[in-house]
This record gives sequence, structure tokens and C-alpha cells, in this order.
Amino acid sequence: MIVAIDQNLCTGCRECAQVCPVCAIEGEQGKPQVIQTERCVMCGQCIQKCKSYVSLLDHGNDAYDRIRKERNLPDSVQEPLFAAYSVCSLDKVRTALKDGCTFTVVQCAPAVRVAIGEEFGEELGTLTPGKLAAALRKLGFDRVYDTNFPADVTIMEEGTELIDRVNKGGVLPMFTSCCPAWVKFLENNYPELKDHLSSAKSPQQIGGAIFKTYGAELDQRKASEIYSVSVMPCTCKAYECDRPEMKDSGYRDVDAAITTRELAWLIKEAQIDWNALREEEFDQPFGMYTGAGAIFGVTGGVMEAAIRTGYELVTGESIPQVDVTSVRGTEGFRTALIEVGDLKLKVGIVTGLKHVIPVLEAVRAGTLDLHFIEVMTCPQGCVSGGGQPKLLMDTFSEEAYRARREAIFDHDRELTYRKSHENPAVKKLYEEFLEAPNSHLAHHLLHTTYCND
Amino acid sequence: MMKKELGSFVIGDGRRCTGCKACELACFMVHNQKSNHVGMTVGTVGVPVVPRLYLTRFEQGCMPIQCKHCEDAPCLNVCSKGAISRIEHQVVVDEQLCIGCKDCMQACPFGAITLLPYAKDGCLVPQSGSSETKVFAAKCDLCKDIPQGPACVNACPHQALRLVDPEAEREEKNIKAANALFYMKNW
Amino acid sequence: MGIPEIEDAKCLLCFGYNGADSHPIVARRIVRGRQKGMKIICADPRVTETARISDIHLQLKGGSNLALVNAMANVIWKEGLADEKFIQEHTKGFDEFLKVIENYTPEYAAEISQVPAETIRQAARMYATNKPAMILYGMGVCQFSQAVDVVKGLANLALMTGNFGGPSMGIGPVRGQNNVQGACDMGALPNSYPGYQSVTDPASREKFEKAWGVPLPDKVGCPITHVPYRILQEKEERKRIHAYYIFGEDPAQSDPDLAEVREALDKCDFVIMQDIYMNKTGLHADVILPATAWGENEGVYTCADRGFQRVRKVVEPEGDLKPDWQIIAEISTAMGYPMNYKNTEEIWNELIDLCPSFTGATYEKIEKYGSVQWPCRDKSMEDKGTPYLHKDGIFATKDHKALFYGTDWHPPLEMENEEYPMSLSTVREVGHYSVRTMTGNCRTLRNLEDEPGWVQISPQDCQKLKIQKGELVKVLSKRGYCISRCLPTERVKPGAVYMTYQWWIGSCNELTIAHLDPISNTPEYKYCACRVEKIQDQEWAERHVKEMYNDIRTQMGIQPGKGARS
Amino acid sequence: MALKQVQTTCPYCGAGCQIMFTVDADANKIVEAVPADGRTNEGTLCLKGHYGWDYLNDPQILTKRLRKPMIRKGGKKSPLVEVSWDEAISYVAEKLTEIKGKYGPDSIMGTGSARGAGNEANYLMQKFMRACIGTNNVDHCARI
Amino acid sequence: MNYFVKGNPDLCIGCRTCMIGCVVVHEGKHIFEIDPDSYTFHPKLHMVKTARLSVPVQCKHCENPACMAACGVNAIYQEDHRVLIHTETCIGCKACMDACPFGAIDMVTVAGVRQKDGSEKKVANKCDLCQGVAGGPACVRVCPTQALTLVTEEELEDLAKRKRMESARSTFCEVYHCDEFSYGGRE
Repeated sequence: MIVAIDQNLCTGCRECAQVCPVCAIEGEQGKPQVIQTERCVMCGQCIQKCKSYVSLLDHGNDAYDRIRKERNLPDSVQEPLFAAYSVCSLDKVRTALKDGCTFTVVQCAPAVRVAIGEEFGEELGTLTPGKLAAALRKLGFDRVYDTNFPADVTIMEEGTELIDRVNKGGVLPMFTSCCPAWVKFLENNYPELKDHLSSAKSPQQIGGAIFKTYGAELDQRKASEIYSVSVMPCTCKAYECDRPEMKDSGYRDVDAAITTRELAWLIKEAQIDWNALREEEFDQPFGMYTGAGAIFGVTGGVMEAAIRTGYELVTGESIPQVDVTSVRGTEGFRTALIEVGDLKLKVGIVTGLKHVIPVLEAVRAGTLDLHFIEVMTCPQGCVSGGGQPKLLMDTFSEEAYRARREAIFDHDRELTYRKSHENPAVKKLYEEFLEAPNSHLAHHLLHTTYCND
Repeated sequence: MMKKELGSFVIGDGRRCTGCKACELACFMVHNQKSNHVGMTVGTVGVPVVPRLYLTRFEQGCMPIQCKHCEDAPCLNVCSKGAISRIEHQVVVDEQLCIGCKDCMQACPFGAITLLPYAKDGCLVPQSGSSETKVFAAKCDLCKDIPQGPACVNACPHQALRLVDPEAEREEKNIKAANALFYMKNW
Repeated sequence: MGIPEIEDAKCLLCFGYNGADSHPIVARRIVRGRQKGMKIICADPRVTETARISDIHLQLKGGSNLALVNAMANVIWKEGLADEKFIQEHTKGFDEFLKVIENYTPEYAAEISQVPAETIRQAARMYATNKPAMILYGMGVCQFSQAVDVVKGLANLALMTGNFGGPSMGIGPVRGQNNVQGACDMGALPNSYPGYQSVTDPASREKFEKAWGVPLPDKVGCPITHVPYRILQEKEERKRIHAYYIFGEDPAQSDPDLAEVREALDKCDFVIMQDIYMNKTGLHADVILPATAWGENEGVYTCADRGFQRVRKVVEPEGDLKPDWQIIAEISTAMGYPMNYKNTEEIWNELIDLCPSFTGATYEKIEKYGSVQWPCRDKSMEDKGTPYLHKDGIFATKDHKALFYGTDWHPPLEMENEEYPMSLSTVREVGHYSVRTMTGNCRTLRNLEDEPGWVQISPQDCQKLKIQKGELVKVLSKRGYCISRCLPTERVKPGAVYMTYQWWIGSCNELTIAHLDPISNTPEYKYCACRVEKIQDQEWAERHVKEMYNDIRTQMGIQPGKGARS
Repeated sequence: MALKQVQTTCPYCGAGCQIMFTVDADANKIVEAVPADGRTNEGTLCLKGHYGWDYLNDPQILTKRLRKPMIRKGGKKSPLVEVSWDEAISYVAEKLTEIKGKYGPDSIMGTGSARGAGNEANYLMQKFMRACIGTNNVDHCARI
Repeated sequence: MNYFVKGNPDLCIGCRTCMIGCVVVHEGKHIFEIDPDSYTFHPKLHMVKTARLSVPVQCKHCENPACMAACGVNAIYQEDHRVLIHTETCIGCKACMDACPFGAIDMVTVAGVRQKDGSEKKVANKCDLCQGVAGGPACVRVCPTQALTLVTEEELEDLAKRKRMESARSTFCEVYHCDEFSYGGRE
């Protein structure tokens, strides 16, 4: 179990139950709450919400140290601890980093770089890719890669798949599959719709698979020596990399997924002075990314990235307007019509998992006339993920989401390449290794199946 | 603005309160932004959470309890150190001056004061001549010096806290009572 | 008409008269009348206490009085509600009057007054069809440059509906101060001797010359409101005022355009002030003569309904004081015109014999009946005075007929403009009297209201100006400015502000205009253009007000730090 | 304590209300004021009637009660100096006589008082202006 | 049952004679002789003026007083047909002020008494129906328009009885189409 509620700390206010998209939190008002693990999708929104902190007055002077130990948190952690928490997996990472024989590779998700600064007192939504890379290198990772690169690859795979489905009369609408909590939700509740999910893996897993194959070749390492870590805004990513099918590289594709907050703990534990860090670059070639990869961190981002590339793949012309504003926004479910040459591509975007249920019902009933639907579990996509820095006051969450979202779009605008298929490293990957999107090898490494158990 | 004569105060509503402690955390946050470098997120906190209002549970429910800024404040009147004073109508504790004698805590009929660790610049302050932490009388100061008013009121997801401006509300209630007389008629 | 009769009228038209603030005991008659089923029409730009309980509130725009009054007459005539028999038998000049009111259709008046035409019609009908109907008017009529015309206009309404000559009828000015009626009765007027006997009438003059043993001037004298002009701008030496004997008045506080008044007092060669308290005029006086106050001397007052009543000594005066009459008599004697009276009764007896309307009102009779309303012509105890005038439609004119006067409306002199977009009107504070030297020195009345007073302003305007209740604000006009507290009230219309005139700091007469009614010479206190400004630094303003208050009090002889907290 | 009762007319507004005072004659102090049954007020009073007599106690809140005649001996703006009645009266008489002699009677203006002074004093004032000074320049604040 | 004073907006002219009457009677007649700054002016009733009404509002001396329930120091009690405040016990916490739905309670300074830090002490202030004053509530006596009346239990009951009787009469006459109705009969 990745997400848990401490029965001794929970006051039973049930604020978490209000934000749980799958009604997995049960209990009487005023009594400790229990998470129904079979329903839980591990999105971590309850962790973000919980304010029932370990208190000197209510729990005594020794409670804090005891609970920190119980949760296996670094001793350096001084911040308040709450009833709802995610299981800490830093031990394995620390061990790998200390082990001289292990070649440690790390990737970090697009939403991490617009939030981690907040944990060090920077303003909400401060964009810090350079400091992030520097900190990870200081922590001792041998390769500091970026999930934005595999995000670009995801677009190549998923986009090709979509065009294929549209052209060949495949199962439509096709759903994105980047969000593991969403995938788990569909598997739990609508298994009959599993074929609607794109078979492409999430960027984290695509990255993991590439690092231990093509990456290993480039570094002339054995895949078995590589320890692959991902830093994610998400509590559910740890579950995703744990899925038994995620070992197409021949090894576990990603060895450990940690959250943005956990990374901040690591940095503090290592006594790295974040604010004094000088910006550094990600390692190449998997640190090369486009704006399309960057916007994966916000709701509508995957869709926008897919359109930027899909338009060109289908029409052979470059898209007139790179900013596809019609798919941006924060509403729970929104649709847009995109003209891709002669094709009128009908797309939908869901953010906040509870908004997906009517969509799924409509798909099941066959009443939803869309080609492609992006689904993200968290309120405004990964920027609002369960593993992101937790706000002390929820009154600032809208502001935080807005600032992080805008930082991501700012980042997109300032990048040299803004379309996944233009990423030179991606091109090279296909030229040298994968041959083509949806090639046999690509299929083997970068695609997956669902409802296997 | 009508010249203010009375101290405002925040009052909890047990019918709405769920006991989530968002008020306590918000209170702690705004009072430690400057003195203890607390930012917007949990990770920026390096000192124990010390609130100035206290979520109180009872059989039928719960509600936050905080200072009423009494106009003849027993806490102020008992403080031998002169650490409690009325500043712009609010009863405020000078944390530096407080020696933790507990007199105010005993004098307050509402339990609105308690002694909690005192931190500064992100560190707990030790007592002089001892390694133990200095404490201070923690009570609501109505977010004096903090823009946007009492943080607890703003943070509550259920509007279970209300900032009472007793004078203005009295006038409003007067008008309502007068209207009642108007409707009552004298049949 | 008498004050007690008010409550028995079937209909009351209250025009520019706010009894609740100026005469609570008259207002009491109005609420009692209301309880008895009296219909009330209230013409006032504010929601006054009377307006609040009225059947019809004519919430007219300030300065539109005559248009509204003429329109009511127009409706009464057009709808055949006039008492033609009364008009025929007891009045003249009706046809000329009709020509004037012809144009004042309710629609036309509605444009000027902002009162809907239909409301004007309803009011006219209500007034004309509920007899006896009484009209009360106050400073809301008198303190406009078109005052006398409006008074005549109101009289026209009463005449054309036959509302004269019976109980609970007629038209009644409700005088502001306790003895305005008395001062007029006693001939403290530039144009008449005691008992309203004209100085230009040779017979009257002869009578007084004979009684007083000296020849008397035959020209009408200078009205008080012309004094600043006659000091500051009169070119002819002999016409210029060189000496000003101010007796129980405080022009440096109560008159309009105070800056001009102060200049006049300083320029005048010799200013005598005779009063009971130090006041603002005293700061400019060359001689100050201390008199006994009400409660320390004897005499007779005339109340608003012509009732002579006795005032009696309650306590002995302390200090080196003399009664007013004695001071005047001694000066006169010193100037070679001896006045030798032992007491007020001697003076009274001299004057009632000179005034046929007062002749019967002896001290004995006033003592016995408590109050004697003049005319009281006969000294016999049977003549108890006259509760209402013009009995049976007999008017005090040569042919006993009343005359209709029709005049056209014209707008107030100073209208709102871009720089001064609001209108200011001065009103009364119920707990304070006149310039406040008396009531301001009463502990509890001072507690109820004190400096710098309030400026009543609509909540809409407050919102626009971003000012809140109790905030100190600056009120400015072309002539000056003052500081007062903002009082948002739904009782006033947007665009209009109201201030009471007795404050030193919130001194609204710094703003008012010395524009006079051509006949009565009354200043237009009820209308001038002004602007209200927010004061950003309230702390400064509070301090400033406090300091100013202390300064003035120190000038008035109060030791610093003593007396009222401001 | 010798208590006596005096009924008089209220000095405020024109309603002419009657007030009954109970006076401690020895202390020369008002003990109580209650409404009397006058023609216009019928046993009622407003706040000024009830509590407006307090100024007789000279509480020195706003201004000071005048107790002695005063003259600005050094001309305008010079301080007021207390003098005897004789000096004040003859000073006024001299000055008025001088001005009348120099500029004529119409250069002098006098006021009546619509306030506390009473009818008799007003009568004398206008008589003084008309008969002694020789002008009709007398008016009061009826219009103010 | 408690008595109370009730204002009638149809009669009130908003002159506030009642407010001064209240202060004078509670301070005593010596008010006109003492230093004008040595007493406090705190009427126990409040004049309300809106566009459509003027009327003073004061304590209704509720039968289940919310103020009494809210008082944390037991300073409010009922006695002699009225709700009273023991001002020596009151600490000015404003809980009663917040609890009273009519705005009948305010907090007022106590002349000459200060808190320890020198700031003004304030305690709850409300109508006590002129307890111990001969002739009953001063506001009722001084009102020039008789807009205030003291309502007693007996009157209130009588009034209700009369209204019930009237309702019975009208209903009876309507149902039986008859005008004969005897007011006598069982109580």
C-alpha cells in the first residue's frame, strides 16, 4: 500500500473523503478513516488535503520523532507530519546511490521542475530545471535524464497509434495512458473498455525501458548494473513501476519512483543548499526535450503535444499555430474540434478523475463521438499531483496550480523545439535503435497491455 | 470608518466545523512566515507547529476555541511582566517578554491561552541557562500585522469561523430588531 | 391656528418642515394626528420622520418648491377641487393667479422637482378633498432665495380650497427659535414698529413719535443680512455701517459665508456684543456686555403660534450681570435718551398699549391663562386671545379679502457643477439649539452629539466616494471648506448632502451662500453647490479636529484640558 | 434646603413648552426639571426641554459664561479687559454718540434677539435704535 | 415572566430623549453638578433610523436569554422580572454581545477604571429596566411622544387573551352567520 492513513492521528474530519475521486475513504465522521485499497488509485490527493498534523498538544512531545521513525523518513525531516501519508521509498534509492557498482540513472517528470523550489521557500510555480539537474547530480546520480524526453517518444508512439486507429477503423475513442491512477481506475471499474486505452506506456516507463536498452548500449553498461530512479509529482508512479509487466527491457524498467517531496527530503538530508545551486544541464541524449514533452505536466498537455505532432504527420505541413489553446483550460471535461487536413479530429480532455465517469459511461453506451481523450486523475494534471509540495493553506492551491501551469507553458515557449518529432534525440533514437514509431521493437519495449491479472 | 472602540474576535461554529485543523495550520503558517521562514508549502517548515487557536473536540463534535479579546482582559490584568497589552483594541502577547509563568493561562476563562515552544529564525529558542526550549503564551492576536485578516477564517473550508466586528454587528442587529417592531404593529 | 389644533386636521401638508428635529413637541402633534387618522403629505427632499409616516411623500429635489406648489394649485383647479364660493367671497386676484399656474402642469413640475406627475396629482387631490387641511412650513421653504413666493404659493393652496378661518386650517410657519415670533412682534425689524405697524405708515409713525417723544426716521432700515455688504462694500460713508450692536446673536457662526462675516466684523469700527456666553462673534467684538440668561430673568416669549407666555427667574444670576433690558436702558440713558423702567412688566405695559393686537395681553392675563394667543385686543379677562386667524374668512386687509399672488419658479442661484457636483442644505440637530452656546454647554446634550457633527449623505454617494460611517470627510464649496463625519443614510437622495450648522469645525456656513430672498432677505441656506472629499489620513484628521476644537475652546476662555473631551 | 417650584417657558424652539423647576433656593441650584401641563406641550418635553437647562450651571464645556463687562482697550485684536459696568456703559455711549455724530444715525446697526432675551428687551432694543439712535437699522435673525 | 420596554415606530420621532433619560437616571441627578468628564455616557438603548423607521431598540429580557447562556463567567442572571448583568464579574469578553440577536448589549468603558496596561476597561451594558428607580423605566417616562411602553407579563397575557377572544368572535360569527357573541364565559 502506497497511500495510508494513520489511525492514531486521523481526526475523522473526512476532508480527504471529499477529494478522493474514487470514494475509497470510509469511516464515521469524527472517527479515524480507512482507505479501501481495492478502490484506491493512489493518486495522493488525500495526502495533499490532510491537515491533521502531529501536534505537541494532542499527541505529546515524543510523538513526532516516533512517527517519523515509523514512516522511515530521514532524521533531517522537520516538517509537520500528517495523518494521511505516502510510504517512503528513499531507503532503496539511498542504497543504490551509495553502492559504487551501481550505475544510477534518474529521470524527472515535467511537473517537478515547476514545484520543487517551493519546498525551499521559492515562490509558487518557480521554474527550476537547471537547479533540479544540479541537485540530482550532487546527490550522486550518474546520469541525470529527463522524463520530458520519453514524453516526446510517447507522442511519437501514441500519435502513430491514433492515426492508425483512425485510418484503419480501430477502437475509438482512444484514451491516453500516461496517468497510472487513471489506468488503474479503468482496469478496476471498466475493464471492458481496456482496448480504448492507448497501448503506449507512460513516459516514465518508456524512459525506463529505453535507459536500460538503448541507454545501456550508449553508456556501454550492462542493464543489470543500472538502477533507474524517477522523480515524479505522483504517488501512483511507484505503483506503476511495480507492475509486473513493466520489465520489457529484460529488467525492471524503473527501479524506484520517488515524489517531488521525497526528492526535497533527499536534498535537505544531503545538506545541499538549494538556493545556492548553480544551474546545470541534463545529461544527453535523454535530457534533450521539446516543449511538447514539457507540457505533459498540465491538463491538456498530452493532447496538445499529440496534436502538434499528429498534424504534421498527417498533413505533412507544419501546424499554423503551435499553441493549441482550444485544448487548454482547467474544466473537468472539455472537448475541441481540430482540423487536421481533411480530418476533423474530435478530442476530449478530462482532468480530475471523478469527471471521467460520465465520459466512460458514454463511451460504453456508444454515445460519445470523439477520437481521442486525454485523462488525468489530479485536479489540474500532474502539476497538482499527490506527490507535489503540499500547501499549508488550501486557499492557495488554485494559485499554486495556476503558477505551476503557467511556468510550464512559459518553459514550452522558451524551448528551441516545441514538437516532439523535431526532437533531434528522438529522431536519432528512431534512426539508430527503434527504426520507426510502432515498429516491432518499439512495440515490444514501449507498449503494454492491460488487465493482466 | 467609525472609530473602533472594541476589539474584534474570531468565533467558531461547532455546527459547521469538521475538525480538519486547517485553521490551526493556517494560523501557524501566517505567524511564522517572517520569524521562521515558513513558506507556502509544508516542506518549508522547520519548527514545531504552534497554533494560536485550539481545535477542541467534545462528544457532539468539535470547534476551534480562541481568544475573545476581552475588554477587561483577565490575562492582561494578571500578567506581572507586562507582556500582554492592548494594541489597537486587540489583546496581544509580547513573546519576547513572556516568561511562561502560566498566570494568564489560568486567568483565561476560555482556555484560549496555552504555553508552547518559542522558535525564531527557524530554530527553537533555548532558555537562557538551560537547554530546554523557551515557551510563550500562545494566543490569538487576530493576525495583527498580517494582510488579509485572520488566516483561520480564510482557511476554513466550511466557513466555521467568523470574524466578529461586535460594534458593526450590533448595529445590524439593532436594525433587524427595529424592523421587527415595525412589523409587529400594535394590534 | 394653534399647535394643539394640528392633530385634529383631516389633512396635513408638511412643506420643508422637519418637526421631529426642530420642534419635537410639534412633531408629537403630527404623530398624534396620524394616530387619529390624519392624512399626511410631506414635501421634503429627505425622508424625515414626518415623511416616513406620511401617506404621500413628495421627495422633491431641493430648490424646486415653487414649481411643486404651483403644480398642486394647477391640479386643484383643473380637477374642479377648488372652493369657488370661498374664492369668490373672500379673495381677489384669482384670475391673474390662474394665468401663472396654467403652465405648471404636473408633468412640467415633475421635470423640475423629480416628483412623478401622478404623485403630485394625488397629493393635490388629497389636500383639496380632506378638509380641514393644514399647511405647516419651515426653513425648507424660508431658507431659499424664493422663500416669500413659496409662502404665498402655499397660502394660495389654502385660499383656493377655503382652508382659512376655522380650526385646524390655514397655513403655519413653524419658527425655528423660541422667540423669533416675539422679536418680530416687538418690531425688531427694519420695516415695522411693534405690532407690525409699518415705519412707512405716517399714522403709525406719528403714534410712536408721540409715545416716545422724539421724531422717528421714515425710511426702512438695513436688514441684518445686508450688514456685511454695508460694512465692506458700501461706498457712501454715511450709509456705511460703522457701529454694530449685536444683541443675543452670533453672526460669526450663524450667518452664511462666514469668511465674509468675519471680515465685516473686523472692518466695522465698533462692535458691541451683548450675550450670555463667549462666542465666535465675541472674538471680533470691541465691547462685551454680559447679560443674564434665560432662567435668570423675567419676561414674555411669543411661541410659534402667537402665544404670549411668561418666562420666570428660576435661579439668581451669579457674577456682575444685568438683564438685557436694563443694559439697553442704561446705554440709552447715558446717551441722553432716558429710559427708566423698574421691571419688565412696566415695559410690557408700555408696549401693549402701543399695539392694538397685544393690548389685552396683560401680565395678569398671561399668568392666569398660561398662554394668550394674539390678537388679544381687550384688557377684560373675557378676551382670552385668538387661537386661529382670519375667522370666517375675514382677512386683515382693508377690504377683508385675501389676495392671490402667483409667481414663477426660478432655480436656486448656485447649481451643482463639475467642480462642486453635490448640493448642500443646512438642517437642524435635534439636541442642539441655534449656535449651541447654550445646548453645547449642557452636559448630556453635548454627550449625544458633539464636534464636528455629521454630514448626511446617501449610501450610494458614500460608495462612490469610498467613505464609511464615522469617517472624517472634507466638505468644500466655492467659499470654503470644513471637516465633518460621514453619516450614510438612506433618508437622503444621491447628490444631496445635509449638515447641521452649529458646529465650529463642521461649520457648514463656511460653505453656504449669502444669496438672499429679495423680499425677506433670507439667505439661501438650503441650497448651494458643494463637493465631499475623502480624507486619506484619518489619524491626522482625528488629531486635527481635536486640536482645532481645543484651540477654539481656549479662545472661548476654557482652560486647556478642562471640560468636554472631543 | 429650601425648595421652591418655578414654572417657566422653555428657551428652545418655538413650541413654547412649559417646564416646572424645583430649585434649591439656598444653593441657588436647580434640583429637578419636569414637564408642566402647558397649552402646547401637555406634560411632555423633548430632550432640550428635559436637559437643556444645564448651561445655567456653567460647566465650561464649550465656552465660558460671561461674568463681567469687557473692553478691548487697545483696539481690534487686543485682549479683552474686564471693566466696571459704569465704564462699559459710558464707553459704549460715548462711542455710539461719536459715530452717530460723525456718520449719522444710519451708520449704526442693532439687532434684536430671537433667543433668550424676551419680548421686553427686544422692544427696548428697537426703541433704543429708533428713538435714541434715530434709525430703523434694527433686525434679528428671523431669517437665519 | 420578564418585563420589557417596547418602542413603537409609529410614534417615535427619533429625538433620542430616551437615550439621555437613560444615562441621567443611571448616573443620578448629581450628573448636572459633577465634572463633565467624570461620568460616562452610555445609553442602554439604541436609536435605530432607517429609511422607513425610527425606533429605539433595547433588551427584550428574554425568557431564555442567549446572553446568559453565552456568558463564560456567569455574570448574567435573572432577577425581579428582568435579565441583569453583574458588571463586577464581567470581563468584557463580548460573548453576550455576539449572542444577543437584537444588538441590545454593547461594551462600555467604566469611568475611572483601567486595565493593567492602562487601556480602558469595558464591560457589558444593557437595559436593566431601571432597577430600583421609582416610577419605572426613565425612557418610558421622558419620551415626548409616548412611543415607549413597559410591557408586563400581565399585559402580555391579557393582550393575547383579548386577541384569542376576538379571533373566536370573528370565527364564530362567520360560521354561524350571527352577530350575537357574548364575551363572558369560561376563562
